[in-house]
Order: sequence, then C-alpha cells, then structure tokens
Amino acid sequence: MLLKAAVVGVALIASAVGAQAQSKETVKIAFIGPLSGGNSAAGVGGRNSAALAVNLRNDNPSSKYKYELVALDDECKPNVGIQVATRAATDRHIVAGVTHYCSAVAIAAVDVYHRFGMPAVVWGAILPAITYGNDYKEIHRVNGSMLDETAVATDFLTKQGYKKWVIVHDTTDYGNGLLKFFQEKIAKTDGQIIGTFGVGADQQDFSAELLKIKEAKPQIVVFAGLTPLGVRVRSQMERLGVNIQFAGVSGIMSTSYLEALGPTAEATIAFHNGAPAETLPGGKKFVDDYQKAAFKDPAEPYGPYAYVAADLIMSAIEKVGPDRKKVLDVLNATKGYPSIAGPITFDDHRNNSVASTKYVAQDGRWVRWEDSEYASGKRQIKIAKD
Amino acid sequence: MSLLRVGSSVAIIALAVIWTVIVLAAESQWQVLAALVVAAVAIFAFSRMRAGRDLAFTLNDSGPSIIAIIPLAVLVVAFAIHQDHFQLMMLASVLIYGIACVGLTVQFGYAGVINFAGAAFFGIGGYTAAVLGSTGVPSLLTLLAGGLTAAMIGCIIILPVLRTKGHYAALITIAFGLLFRSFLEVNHTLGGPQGLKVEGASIAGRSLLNGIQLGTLEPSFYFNYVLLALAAFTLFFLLARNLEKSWIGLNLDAVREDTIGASVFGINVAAWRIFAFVAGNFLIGVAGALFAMMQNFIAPSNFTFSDSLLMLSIIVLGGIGNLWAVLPAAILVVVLPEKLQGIGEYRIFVFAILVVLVLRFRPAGLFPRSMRQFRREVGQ
Amino acid sequence: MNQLFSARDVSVRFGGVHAVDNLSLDIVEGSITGLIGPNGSGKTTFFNAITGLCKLAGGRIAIDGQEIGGLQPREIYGFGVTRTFQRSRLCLSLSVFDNIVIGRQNALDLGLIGNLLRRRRFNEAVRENHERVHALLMAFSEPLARRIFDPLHSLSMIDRRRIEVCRALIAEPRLLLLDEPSAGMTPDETREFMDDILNVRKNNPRMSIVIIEHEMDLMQRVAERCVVLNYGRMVADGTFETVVADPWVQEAYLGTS
Amino acid sequence: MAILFEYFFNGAVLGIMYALVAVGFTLFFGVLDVIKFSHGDVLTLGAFSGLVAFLALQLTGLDLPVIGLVIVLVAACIVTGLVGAAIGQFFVIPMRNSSAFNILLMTLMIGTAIREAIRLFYPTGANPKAFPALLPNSPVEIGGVFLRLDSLILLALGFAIVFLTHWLIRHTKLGLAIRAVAQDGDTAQVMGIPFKQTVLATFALGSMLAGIAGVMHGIYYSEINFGVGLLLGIIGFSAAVLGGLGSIWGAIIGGFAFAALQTIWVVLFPDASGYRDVFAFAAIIVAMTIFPTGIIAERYSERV
Repeated sequence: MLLKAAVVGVALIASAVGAQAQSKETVKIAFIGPLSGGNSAAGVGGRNSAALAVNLRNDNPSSKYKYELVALDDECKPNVGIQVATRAATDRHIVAGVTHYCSAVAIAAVDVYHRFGMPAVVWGAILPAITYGNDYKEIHRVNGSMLDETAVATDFLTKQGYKKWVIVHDTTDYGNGLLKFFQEKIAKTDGQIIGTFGVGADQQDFSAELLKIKEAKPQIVVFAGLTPLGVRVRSQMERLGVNIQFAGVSGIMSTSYLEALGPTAEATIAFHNGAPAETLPGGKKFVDDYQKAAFKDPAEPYGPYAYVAADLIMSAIEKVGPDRKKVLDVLNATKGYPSIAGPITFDDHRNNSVASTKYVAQDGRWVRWEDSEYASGKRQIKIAKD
Repeated sequence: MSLLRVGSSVAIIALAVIWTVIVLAAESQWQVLAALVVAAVAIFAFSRMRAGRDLAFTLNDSGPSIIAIIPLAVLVVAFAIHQDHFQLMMLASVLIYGIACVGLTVQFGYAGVINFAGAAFFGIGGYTAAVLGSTGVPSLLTLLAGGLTAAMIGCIIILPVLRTKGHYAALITIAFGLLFRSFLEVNHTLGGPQGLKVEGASIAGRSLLNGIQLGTLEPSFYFNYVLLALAAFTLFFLLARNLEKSWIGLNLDAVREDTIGASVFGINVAAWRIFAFVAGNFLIGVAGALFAMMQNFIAPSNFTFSDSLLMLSIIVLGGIGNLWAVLPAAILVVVLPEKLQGIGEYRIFVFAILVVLVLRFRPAGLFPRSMRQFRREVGQ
Repeated sequence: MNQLFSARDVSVRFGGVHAVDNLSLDIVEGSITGLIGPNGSGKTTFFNAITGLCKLAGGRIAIDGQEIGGLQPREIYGFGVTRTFQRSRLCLSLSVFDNIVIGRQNALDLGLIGNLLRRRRFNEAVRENHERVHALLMAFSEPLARRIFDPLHSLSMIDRRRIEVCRALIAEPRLLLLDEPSAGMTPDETREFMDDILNVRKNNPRMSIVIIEHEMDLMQRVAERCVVLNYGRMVADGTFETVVADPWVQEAYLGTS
Repeated sequence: MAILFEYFFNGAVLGIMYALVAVGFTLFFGVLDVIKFSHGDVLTLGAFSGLVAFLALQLTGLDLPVIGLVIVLVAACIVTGLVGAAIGQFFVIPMRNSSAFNILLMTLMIGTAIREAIRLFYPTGANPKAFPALLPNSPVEIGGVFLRLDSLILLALGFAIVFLTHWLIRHTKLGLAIRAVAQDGDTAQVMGIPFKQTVLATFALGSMLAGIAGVMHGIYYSEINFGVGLLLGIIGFSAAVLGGLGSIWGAIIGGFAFAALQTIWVVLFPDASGYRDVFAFAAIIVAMTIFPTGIIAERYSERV
C-alpha cells in the first residue's frame, strides 16, 4: 500500500510544480482528425497546422493565455469519432475543438458537441449536412462545402467535353452526398451520368465494377471518395486497361495519392475549396512558418484551414476568456475575420463558403489547372470522342 | 470461514477499488503506467501468497450473498468519479463488456463452444436497439429484444457449430462475424457504413439523458447508465454463477471435457451446446443493445473481427471460465487502451504485446478458474 | 431368471474390415459374463456397438425385448446400460464427486428453474447425492472417500479406475460393461478391486455384468460364463474350464500348435 | 464473352494468391496441429520488405528488370522466413501443449502487433504505398480478351511455386521429415528426425510462401497497405480449412474455390458485387456444415 501512495504522490507534486512556473492560465483546445489509417496524411497535416497556430499564439507575448492542443485520433471511423468527441466534449478543461476531416465522422459527432455544448469548428469535412443539416449553435465550418466543389467540377468537366460520366462513390454519407450534388448539378448541363457504383471503404478488388465501366464506355470516371479508395480504384483501372480520364474531389487531393500511384496519378483532375497555400492571402507566411517548424509530414491542402480554425478559436478566447458559452457567441458572430485563407464569414448556419479551385496532377504534384501544361495545351487530358 | 480469510479478501477488493479509481481519474499516462506496474506486481505477488488463494476460495465457495460485493465496489468507484462524464462512460462500458463476457464465459468457458463472432452478436443487439429506439418501445423491452434477436440469428449457424470441432468450429464463427459486418457495410437499409443514430434509454418514461438528483450530488447522466449496466451485470452474474454451480453446469463441463464420455452417460450433448450458445448470444445481444443506447450511435465498424478478439481477450486474460475475473480483465482491456490515449497511435500496438506476453507466460490467465466443489453445501 | 439382453447376428464394419461379424449373444439378468479374445478381436467394438458409439452394419440388439440398435448413446443409457472405457474418459478438471455424479444423470433435476432459482432444493439434492457417492466410495476405499471433493487430476491411476467404475455403478444400471477394469493393476489389486465390485453388486443383485479382461485367473474366479471372440466372430461359449480346453481358443490365442 | 474470360482470369490470380497463403496454414497445422494466425500479417511484412529491398536497389542506381524481381522476392522470403521461424521458436513451440485457442488468440495478437508495427515504424506507414511494377505490364490481346503480361507471369509464378512446394514436400529429405512430424511428432523424434529444426523449417517455408504471395499481391494491385494481410490471412485460413487442414492439395483447391466463389457471385450479380465476401463466407459455412472437417477430410479420426 505504501508503494502505491508514494507513486501517486510523486505524480501529483510533479504536475502541481509544473503549473506554478507559468504565470498565464493554461487553456486547452482539442484537435480531432484521422491520425491513423489510410487518411492519416491529411489528419497529421491538419494537426501540425493547428499546432503551428497554437505555437505562434503562445510565442506572441501579448496573448493572455497559454494554449495547449489536445490531438485526438478518430481513425476516420464514425464509432471511434463518437468516442473521442465524447472524450473531448466531456473534458471541462477543453474549451473548443478543431474537428474532423472525414465527413462520415463529423456528421455522427455533431450531436455530441451539441449535447455537451462544446464549440466545434470543422476544418476539412465538406458534407453540407454537417452545418446545414441541423441548427446546433456549436457547429461551425471554415473550409466550405461540397456545393462549391461539385458546382465548379460539373461546370468545368462538361465544358471540357466530358458529357457521359460514370461516378464511383464510397457508401458513406461523404460519397452519397457527393453523388447527390453531382446528380443535381449535372441535370442543369448537357452532360449525363450513365452509371454509378457504390464501393465499400476497405474493398480491395474492383475488377467487377471496372470491367462493367469498360463496357459502358463513359468519357470520364468521377471518383467521389477519399484517398485510400481512390488509389486502389485508379491503379486497378490501369491494370484492367480501363483507359478513361479520372477525376476526383478534395478527398483524393493528398500527397499520399500521388506517392502511392506514382506515374499513374498523372493527369488526374481534382477540385478543392480554397486555393494553393502559397497563393492564399496569408499563405506565404503559413508555408514559411510551417517550414521553420520542421514538421515531419506536409501540411496537405486542408492544413491552412486547420490553422485558421485554431486561430479563430484562440482569438475568441482572447476576447472573452476560456468559457464555452461566451466563445460560442463570439464564433457565431464571426464576420470578415482576417485569416490566412481570406476573410471568414459565417452564414446563418455558421458555414463559411469558399470558392473552389481546379487542379491537375502533373509530375507528382497537384498543380493549379491554370498554371498547368494541360491548360497551355502542351499536355493532353484523355478525351474519348464518342 | 475464518475471519482472517474473509478480512484479507475484503482488503484485496478494497485495494482493487482504490486502484480502479486512480486509473480512471489518472490524467497523465505516466500515472497510468505506474498503476499498471503496481497492478502487475500485485497480481504476481497475490497469486503466490496465501491471501490470493483465500480470496479465490472465499469468492468461489461462499453462498450467493458474496455477489453483493460487486455492486458495492462499483458504486464506490462510481461515486468517486460521479462528476466526470467520460470516466463514468468508461465504467459503464466495462460493465457492459462484462455482461457480454459473462455470455462468452457460458459459451466457451463452460460448454467449450468457441465464438469468434462476439462483436457480431453485440452488433445485432445494438442494431435492434437502433431500430426499436425510434418506435417508443420501453427501454427494458428493447434490451430484451436485443438479446432475443441475437439469440435467434445465432441459431442460423447452430447446425455447423454443432457439427464442427476445434479449428473448424472457430472458422464457422469467424466467417459469420465477417459476413455480418460486410453485409451491414454494403446494405443501406441499416445505414450502411454511415451507421445509425440510437435513442437514449429511458426508464418509466424518464430519459436517462438528464442526470438524477442524488441528495447534494449532481452526477453526470452517464451515472444512470452505470446503474442500469450494474443491475444487469449483477443479475446475469448471479444467474451464471448459479448455472455453474448446478447440475446444468456439471453437464456443460462434461460436454466440454469429453463429448463421448458425456453422451454415453445420458447427457444430450447437442442440446446443452445449443443451450450454452443461445444463452451466451442472448447476453451478448443485451449488452450490445445497452451499449448502443448509451453511445446514441452505432456503425458496422464497431463490430470488426478485432472487436470480437477484444472480447475473447478479456475472458482469456482474466482466466477462461472464471466469472470473477471478468470485471478486472474488462477494466484492463477496455480502460487501458483508452487511458494510454496519451501516447496516441501506439495504444493498440502496446496492448497487443501485453496480451501476447500474458498468454505466453501465464496461459491460465491472470485469475485461473477455481474448481467447483460443494464442501459448504454438505457442511464440511 | 428372465432374459435381459439379446444380440442377434450383430456385425460392425470399418471400410472392408469386419470388426464384429454376425455375433449373437444372450445375457440373463443378474449374470456375470466374461468376454475374452486376442487384441483386435472386436471386444471393445462390440461394447461400442451396444452403447451406440458404432453404427451397426447388421443384426439387432435388444434389452427387455426392446430394440436399441439404432438409438443414440444417451437413449441407450436410459435403458440402464453403463460402461467403463479401456482408456478412461473422465473429466480431469472436475472433482471426484462431480465425475461420479455424472453417472446419475437420469436422477438429476436438469430444469432451469430448479437449478438457477430454487437453490435450497438444489442443495438438498447435493447433500443426497453426496451421501450416495460417499457410500459407494466407502465400498472401494475409505481414504478415497475422504478425497471426495479433491480434483480428479490429483488422484493415482488406480484410484481413477475406481472412480470410473463408481460412475458406472452409481446409476444402479441393469447392464454394466467393464472394459479391462484391471488394466495397470497388480494381481492382488485386481482381486481386491473385483471383490469391491461384487460387494457393491449385492445391493443390486439383478444387475448383469460383462467384463472384457486378459487377467485369466480373474475370469476364472468371477465369470460364470465365458465367451471367446476372434476376428469379430464367437469361437467359444461356456464355463471358463470348457472354454480354455477348447482347441479353437488355444489356436486363437497361441497360434497353431 | 471476352469480359467473362477476364473475370475468370482475375479470379485465377486471386485463387493462386489465396492458395499460397492456405498452404502456409496447412503446413503449420500439419506439423504442430496449431493455427498460426499471424500468417496474414507476415504476408504484409513480406510485401513491405520487398518494397524496402526495391527502394534500396534503386538507391544503388542499378536498373535490372529481372534481377529486381528476384532481389525483391529473396528479400521478402528472408524476412518472412526469419519472422515466421522466430514466432514458431519463441511463441508457438513452447506453447504447443496449451489449449489450441490460446495459441490461435496469441498468434492473432502477434499479427496485430506486426500490423501496428508496420503502420507505426515504417515511414508514413499508414498511407497506401505504391508497389513497383517489377514485371513488364504491356497489354496482351488474345482474341479480344485484354490481359496484362505481368498478370500472366504472376499466375505462372504462383503455379510454379505451388508445384515447387509440393515437390519439396514429396521428394526431399526435409519434405520427408515434415511429413513424418506431421504424422506423429513423438514417433518422428524417436526415429531421429530433428523435431525442432523440422518444425522451424516448416514455419520458415510456410511464411516464405506468404512473403511471395505478399509481393505478388503488391505487383498485381501495384499498391500495398499495412492492413492487406488481415483479410488475406482469414481467407487463407478459410481456404485451408475448406480443403481439409493438413492436406496441401486441399489448401490449393480451397484457395481456388474461395476465389471462384467470389468471382462467380460477381459475374452473376455485378450490381451486388459488394456482397461477394458475404456470399463467399456464407458458402464456407454451408460447406463446413456438409463436410465438418473440410472437403478432403483430415486423415486421422478420433479414437474411442
């Protein structure tokens, strides 16, 4: 019994001493994203960017509090997401959260944040229903939604001459949501969707679906899913000789997509809210700071939005102190907040819409369409003349 | 029974309760690791000392009243952490996994029927709760329905489970577990991979979501789930313990040890294996329904093959067939990975190695099962 | 004395091998019959056929005139048939008491209510069974009776053989099949063991016993009638003396003279 | 019609991969009556060590088409062979007398540890990794049927390895030792067969097959991820049991049977192709109900 008391005693003293040295009160904010599994590249990039925002804020002497980032892994699975969301929301020390890259997890977790009254700012999930599907005051989003991405994508692809589409989507709300909005948007154009294929997130073999696609002879295969699935579908298209243009949305715009496919990724078209980090208003500074912080992994396209979300929360806490209710009201009223990704304004559903940008994979990098050799005509994307 | 023996047993249990409170309330993972080391040393020491054997004897040999220490111990822990939502949720999860593991103990510990699809039956209970939740069926009936549905669906694979032995039997339940999960992922009527929202439990019209007033205390609403789970666990624990110490328990052991010897002496081997399999699945289904109600959400990725392994690890780590080992092992298996969250993605890796080491160097589990004997009943 | 057991042209085949070949045997109530023959002559297979562990390729088996040929082993137990095994099949992880009480399967209340809820009634049944088992064990060896709640794996091989016979006896069977009960015992241990069995049989005189044994003087002392099997067929049937003198038997045992 | 052939060709390549994994399970069971469930994750280890060997080769600047494949396969075999033998040595052999389910669960947890180790300690291990096209993958057109050269080579390579294994078991001293130990370990020991070495050799051999299957999987799907071994392990186990544990032919037949189940379902119900695993595992359960010890029944029955 003596041994146990001693151990516990030492631990308590240690943490107590730690608190004395800091004059400022420590305030915790949570970061929740996929730190493991197939989408961990995006998750880790987001965590690093949020941590960067916290470090910069702590280095700034005028900040009233010392901020601490609590990073939690939702493994991009709804059930794990609920558990970590509950862990964060029920922790009295955590004031607010930078939450979720995977839409399937975000949509499941919004109820938890509402029940425990924890302000949450979504940094990467683009399913509209996350903000528009409820009127919870706690839920905000800085990175725009599918509406922007599918609108720009449909308009651009039909104008490039792709009239007969086939859509391969994952069977989560993310994939189903993208499918619904693509169907809505394409109805207004002269294009049509001649086939849709729902595939499981950890399905390994797509020969059935791809061979049927080969029979249907579409002009383009639009993929509505995340990186791990996109890599498998694209590489098996190559193996089964399905020689058709491949396009995706922000879900596949990660370095691991390029890294996994290598040359096969060439000429993949993708659409992503916002613009390349360096071209953002505060982008240059963000890229330099990120470089200086020498993080092991890249920030990934949604990194800046995790930075913005963390920054927004900390500014609110600076203004009204670490009280969830007060921080909530400040966040709800955000209008034209100057961020590195441009002014942030929340609409009646606390959603900040962001214009979408066209990208193409060129020599192992995501290049903005306008700056790519595909736009200048030096390289050709696959156009199958029907 | 000598006062010394009962006294030492109560002391050990008190230590265990204090340890649990410390682990649940621990903030830094160094505290958790320290507690883990202390637990390892304590278990190793007590298993060698007389006190350890006395504890096993007291728990195994005394009458049903001994079971009262479970609610007592759990309530002490619950009151110690009544403010903290997450810790109470973990305590309730331990009790819920405990119920499922009592079911697994009846199946595998007693009758020797291996079930690698524990998570699937847990899921069947959960999805029953999800479907019935919105229809206003009273919660206790939903729990019952969750159990019955799991038992009924389990009957689909009764025939192959009966006809196969050893590794082949393992394959049947593994295949069923995978089949169940991939069916849920692909099929959209039950929400596909997105999962379903589940109504919270409500007793006599009052939802468990709003906290109850306990004198001056203002406990989190998870306290209600701890009470509900504790009541269910204690009830099923009592029934399973009576089952073990009865002629049925005797027959189940005979069926496990040697089916030919049992059949020649009039034991209906098939009937008892069906009974154990169905009863076990019923318990797992009830646990699944309660878990879904508490989480208010359920998705196929809750019920993967590794979740079934998680459950089996609890009974193997604790000691196969030892009901008393279920709660301590559940605390180690459910709370540990959660509390090691501090070191991020390494928790599953560390936990897997822990299980391998225990299985390798202490195959009978941390608290091996004591033999059934009736000394007290016959007045020796 | 009326007829208890009759086997007519019983045969059992494993693939091409005729383990038991058209064997006919009648057993009278209260009799003791020895079954002898070289290894592989079909003795144990015949026991397995009687207790339903082997499928009959032909012939009929009946007890009190009722056909038990195609029944399940557990149903045949219901007709009062119990046995021991050449390689003892006991539950090592259970106590001596548990192992023996399994034999009284037909007398145990197996209802869910009785076992789970009505614990006082169950404890009474335990006490009643304890007295029976203790009495039976006392007939064999007093120190063994004191170890009634010890785990079986702590007992010597010979004690385990006694427990297996007690398991078969506790049900007060009408037909007791003993498959080499004396295996691994010294001659005088065997004699003492046999006397204990006969002693117990006194309070169940209508019980018939069939013993498979290689101990010849045991057979001579105990068996009123001896049946000799070779290659699954009966080669001799009579008292021990006549059977031993029979040339066919010598040829089966000692090879051609 | 050509598409139909492509389905079956794809099924055949899947089948040979499942067969290689299944043969591993059967070898382990044959020798020690144990199921080494870490086998699937040893396959992943093989694929990743092959990838590391290829990356190392690239650093040296050598760009040799055939040698590249050989080096990758050799690397995969060495790593899986050593790891398989090590698991046998330190975990399975010392535990072989404990209950079968302890070993099954322990090896499952060892597999989990391997899987997590790859994810954690391989640089950005969680992301899918591009696997090099070690074989020429120019398309081949046979009567309207579109095939890729590398898939054909993989099929041939798979069959060659299966026959090589069968030859090794049937006609070499090691093979004789393995079969003897499989029949009866104790008697084999008495006969002077080095029991431990034979068992470790079997574990190494079985694991190498998994390593090769891992590399093949990498080449065929030109991508590997840390989780590929888990499902392949369970499918391999199902195939081995379907074909009757302990018989190598049974494992091979079981492997192709499982792939056939998946392919037939996909061909008949392309729109419900998601249910292919549901159908395949349901078929396994039905088959086990009819043949409780696999199609080619286990050799030894229980003595009464």
